[in-house]
Amino acid sequence: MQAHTPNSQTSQASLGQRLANLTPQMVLAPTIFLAFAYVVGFSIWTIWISLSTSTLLPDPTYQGFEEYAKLWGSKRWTVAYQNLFVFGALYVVGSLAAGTVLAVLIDQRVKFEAVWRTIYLYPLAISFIVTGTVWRWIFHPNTGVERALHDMGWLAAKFDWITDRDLALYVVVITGMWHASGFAMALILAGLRSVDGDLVKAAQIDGASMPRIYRKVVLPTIWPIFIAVTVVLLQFAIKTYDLVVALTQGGPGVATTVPAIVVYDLMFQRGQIAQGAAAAVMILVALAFVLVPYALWSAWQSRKEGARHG
Amino acid sequence: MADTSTHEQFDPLATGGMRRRITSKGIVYGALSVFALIYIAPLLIILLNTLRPLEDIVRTGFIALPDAETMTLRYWGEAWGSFCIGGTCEGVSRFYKNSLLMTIPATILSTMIGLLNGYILSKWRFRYDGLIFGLITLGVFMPQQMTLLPWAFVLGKLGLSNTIAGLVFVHTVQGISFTTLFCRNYFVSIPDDLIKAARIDGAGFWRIFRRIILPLSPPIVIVTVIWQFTGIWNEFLFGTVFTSGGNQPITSAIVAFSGSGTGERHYNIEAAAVIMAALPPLFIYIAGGKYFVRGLTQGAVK
Amino acid sequence: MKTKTTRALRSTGAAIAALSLGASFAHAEPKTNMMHQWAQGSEAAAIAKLGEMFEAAGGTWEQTAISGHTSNTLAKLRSDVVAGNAPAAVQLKGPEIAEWNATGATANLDATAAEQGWDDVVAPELLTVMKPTGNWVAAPMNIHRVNWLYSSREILDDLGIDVPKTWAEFNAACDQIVAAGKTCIAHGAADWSDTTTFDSVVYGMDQDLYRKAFQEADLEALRSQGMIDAFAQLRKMIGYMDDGINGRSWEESMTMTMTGEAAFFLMGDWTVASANLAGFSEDTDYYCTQTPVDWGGNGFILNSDSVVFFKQNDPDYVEGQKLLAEIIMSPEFQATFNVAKGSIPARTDVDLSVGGFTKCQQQGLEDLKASVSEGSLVRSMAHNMTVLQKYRGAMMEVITEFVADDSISPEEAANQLADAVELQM
Amino acid sequence: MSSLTIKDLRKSYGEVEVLTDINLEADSGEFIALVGPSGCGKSTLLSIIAGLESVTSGEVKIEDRLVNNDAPKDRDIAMVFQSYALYPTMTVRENMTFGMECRNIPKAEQKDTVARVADLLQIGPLLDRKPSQLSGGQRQRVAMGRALVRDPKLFLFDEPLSNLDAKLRIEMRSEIKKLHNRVGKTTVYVTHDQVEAMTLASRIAVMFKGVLQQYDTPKEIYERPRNKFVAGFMGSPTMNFLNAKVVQSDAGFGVTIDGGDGTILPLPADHTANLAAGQSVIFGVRPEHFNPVHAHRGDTSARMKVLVDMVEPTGAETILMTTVAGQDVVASVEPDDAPKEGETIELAINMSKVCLFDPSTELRLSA
Repeated sequence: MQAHTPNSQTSQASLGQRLANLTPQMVLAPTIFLAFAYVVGFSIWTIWISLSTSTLLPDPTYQGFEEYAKLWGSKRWTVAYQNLFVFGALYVVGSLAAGTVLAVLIDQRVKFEAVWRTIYLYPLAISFIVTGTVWRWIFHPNTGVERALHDMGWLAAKFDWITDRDLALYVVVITGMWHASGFAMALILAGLRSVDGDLVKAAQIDGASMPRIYRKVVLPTIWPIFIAVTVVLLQFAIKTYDLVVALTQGGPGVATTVPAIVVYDLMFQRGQIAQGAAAAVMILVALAFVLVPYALWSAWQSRKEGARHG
Repeated sequence: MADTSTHEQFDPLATGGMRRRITSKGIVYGALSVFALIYIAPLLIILLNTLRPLEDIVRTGFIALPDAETMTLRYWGEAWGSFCIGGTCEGVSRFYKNSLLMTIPATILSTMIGLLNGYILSKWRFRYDGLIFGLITLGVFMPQQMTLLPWAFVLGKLGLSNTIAGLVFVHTVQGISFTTLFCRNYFVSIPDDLIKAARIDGAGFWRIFRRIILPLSPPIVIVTVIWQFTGIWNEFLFGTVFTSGGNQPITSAIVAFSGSGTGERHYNIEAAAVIMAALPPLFIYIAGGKYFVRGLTQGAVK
Repeated sequence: MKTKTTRALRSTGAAIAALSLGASFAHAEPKTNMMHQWAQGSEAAAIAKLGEMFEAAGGTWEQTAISGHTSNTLAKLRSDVVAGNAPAAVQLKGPEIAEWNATGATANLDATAAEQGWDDVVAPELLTVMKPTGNWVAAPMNIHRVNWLYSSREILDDLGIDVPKTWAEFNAACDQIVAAGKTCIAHGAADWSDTTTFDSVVYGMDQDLYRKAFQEADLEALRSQGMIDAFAQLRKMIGYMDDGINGRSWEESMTMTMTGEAAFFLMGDWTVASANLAGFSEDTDYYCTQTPVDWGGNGFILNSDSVVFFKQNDPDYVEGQKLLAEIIMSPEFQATFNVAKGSIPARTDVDLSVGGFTKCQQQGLEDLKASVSEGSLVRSMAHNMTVLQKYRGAMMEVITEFVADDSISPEEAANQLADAVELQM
Repeated sequence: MSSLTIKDLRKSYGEVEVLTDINLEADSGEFIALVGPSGCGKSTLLSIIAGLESVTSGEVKIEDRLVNNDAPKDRDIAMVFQSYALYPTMTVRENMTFGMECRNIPKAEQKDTVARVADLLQIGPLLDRKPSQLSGGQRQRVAMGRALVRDPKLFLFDEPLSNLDAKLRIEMRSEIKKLHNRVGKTTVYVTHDQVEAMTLASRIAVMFKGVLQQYDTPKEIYERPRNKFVAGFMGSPTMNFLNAKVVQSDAGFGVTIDGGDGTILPLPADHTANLAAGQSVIFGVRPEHFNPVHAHRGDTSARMKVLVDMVEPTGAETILMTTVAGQDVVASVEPDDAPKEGETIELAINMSKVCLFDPSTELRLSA
């Protein structure tokens, strides 16, 4: 009876309806185009240039993997690449550790919490150039702490890490930590505040000491925050350039050189654009070392999540 | 259960009611103070050196208190108005405007685009949306040095070389990665039911954005604005390479201090200039720090 | 009076331009935008002078001073060329002039040069650099001497030491100075300053080796016993430096010598300008002499700043290039600029006895002439006047690593030097 | 006229089919409940009716108009969400007028409508508050109010009461019923609570694994479930299922419990169609259809000896957890009739209410 009511509507949606359905995609399209051009386009361009004969100016003539061989034959680059991993690891772990300590301290219901928080967070607002410059002043034996101690009469005082090729990288790490640990602190503190109070009460009833409760109960529950901070900090670590330039200029020797400096130098100072591009590609590869496991992990995580709910 | 609603404001910074105490408050405050000293020291050192005559700095290094007799605010004035940078002796004041003209539009644009993208990618699912999101996010990690030449080419084609508009464009595109990441992760926590309800109520794409999403966005807007503003303000490489002369942002002027220029270094004036250049982001952090952290935990940590 | 000459020159130049480029360009207003890296101090002042002269001659002057590292300047230059708006005038030097010339992006200055007779007045050793393929593409602004040794008068007088003339004397002096509890060599380690010192060492020990190794990038020379000896001397000299060399700027090192904290300072003649500006004076605070040479005679390691002109479409800027080239090459500018910068003019016909040139500068010119006649003149590797940047960069890496790392032996260093260059071939 | 028609509806996400061949229709003014355990597809079906999800194949018609490709706003529907989905940044009033605003309804009319609905729901004093300032029950009312102002063709409810506490839930349940009686709009109501479905609906659609199991009046569904799933899902405590065999004796057909003492439980004559002696069946008895023999209530001709493991008084009734021949049996009895734990008692079964199911197809056997 009702089965074949004449219907003005066809099974096709009207044009206006279809356009309305496409609005999100259409609004997103320009951004996608830009992001695609920026991320994919620029990356492909760089990869291509790294395989080309480019020197002073980009030149698309194909050459092959020669520039990669040359790059990996240079000591400076191997040191820089190694530094990226050492610095990245220490910087991230150090900032997280310092941030955790600060967050736990502030979490003790201290007075003037906002003041403490601001003090620890403000370095994030300071540019890397300024950060590096000031810490160079502080670390350098002739102008900084060592000089001040000498002037105070303690002539045996020695604080010359920045001029010691074995320790200079740690100066970069410390400076980086100064810049970033407040950021870690802020996020971890917020995480601590979101932890269910019953959890702590339960642990207290179980007779656990406060440090133990933090270590075993509270901090493990906020691990997603640690992941998020790690990703943001890694991004800083991989792109580190200005900090090192201002702090040590990559020295002593090449001890604190990082890949971004090599890329810039090769591409611009030395007119070896192809080799510089090869170095940039290697940075992308380093990035993949970090991001691919992370992506796989989160995909696995969301599948697990999906399985649980579905 | 009935009273916990998804849209209740969660304030991670409100002091929780739980009792956590490390035995001695003394230890806590002691440790906090030691850390605070380390964090404050660099700023203090720059600040004090702005007051010291050059001879004083050269004689005793950077870590020393200003001498009461010789300390002066003169260098602030010089840094602002008469110090020679890049061959023009007008101090940093003339670069301030450029930095503002670059930072403010780029911050606003990238934030607005990020809000839209985040809204679409979290609330209007379609094929490959995850892939697109991943792609946009990858932009966060692109080393700047690598993008210089392609950008130069693009800016040249667009006729934006050597213009502040060009810098705004570059910073906006680069910023989209961050703002989209932040906003999308934040909007994911807004219940989909709200969007469904609005669609049934007859609201379309734009009306939902304007009436439902935007009013819920202030926490994440604060995050992206702070993040973008400080990031763009403090960036120097693009400023140096893509603009020239009187169009350069303030960081490009400041950056000379780290390089090996020739001639005498006016550390005191440079220190004053550095502080001036750092003031806007510092102010933004101090004023918005609380909201920054709050928004960040709601947005980035997902 | 000078202005009048310049004006006259300019109008002639404009007339020629009008003839060669067609009448429509006759009303071109000369404009220029010069890109350089002299953002501060005496150099910035010297460039400002150029701007004043350009404007006085009726041009519209703009400058882009890129602070900090040379790479920033070069990054900007490359970006601008890639973006399709090459700058009108850029401070560039050495082999890069030839490289950029080879890209076809540079403008030809032959007409202006011919009119002004540049070939007759420019120091001959600069000609190959400024005319890489026989055409003028760059205007030289000055000649820097890299191999200067500044000695603290206070220390030398106190200890009764004469300024050393050979490396053996130098080492002996250092031993004495160190024994007296002073720092012998003031130094701020950085790749370019380490290499500047090494330039003088290699050159002073064996000038032929210098030419082969640093001007021709000859691998055998780089690996030779002479190079090993030079590294050994450098190692010895590092021992004469204090512990604070890393992260110290060259100005700080200079001050150490000027104030009697350290005895010697090896650096180019820009030191003169900075030292005088800082209130130190020749013969009172410091002596300037050439760095030690073991082969007797006068040595001169040359460095020259020059301006390269890139092809422009806007007739105003084309016109501006001609005007700027004229002014740069004018005796007046050469004198003013070089007084400020501590160097000597690229024109050989400027009288250094007037106009504020210092004794060191006058000495420099004399030494230059002597060096030319003795055939000992070389160009500086450290300051990018000889080999391509890629070889120079590779060499600098090895040299600065050698300075920073005590464990590298001179033999290893010489081998690494050759390997690093070979890798880039 | 049918107000909602769903014909041969399928929905799949890629490979996964979440709704299979759904056929359903609602007459004008009817109250349809969609029930089923979570993941059964009932919410997806509701979303499809609302237009929030697309159709893979089949037809959705509202008042005989095909709406497969219509946007939600063009379907003239209103929906109440489980989470209420109140716009957090708007006041209650704005929440209610938002839909009218989207439809460009004049301000004056909006105002009147809000006043009328607020009156109806007694939320007048709340109009200027934000949702975060409301209690759960108040939010629920506002959510309904937002749907009511629209005067749509179809009301959709998606588990609207599940976020309320037990007492409030019962209150609101009867309120919804009253409201529906007054407004008389066709309503589709999704719930996983079979009591809500029973009390509210004129017809119930029981769903499981994307398939519509049975669509009928509450009484039919309860008394004559089509299969074991429906029988088990509707009713609390749930129906007992005992493995049994059909036996035939002089008195007609009966069943014996597997592993039991062989007592024959005689089946009423109208339950015996399609049965064969020796056939394995699942013997279904609702808990309330047991009575302790010692209480002497009603017919006690069919009896079963059980061991009482546990006694759970709930006040109005007492639940007995018992076992017979290793199979669990739950009985609901009058509190006064309750035995002690550990006792063995005899339960009488109201055989006219029992159901038999085929063990393999799980379909109900007798008509």
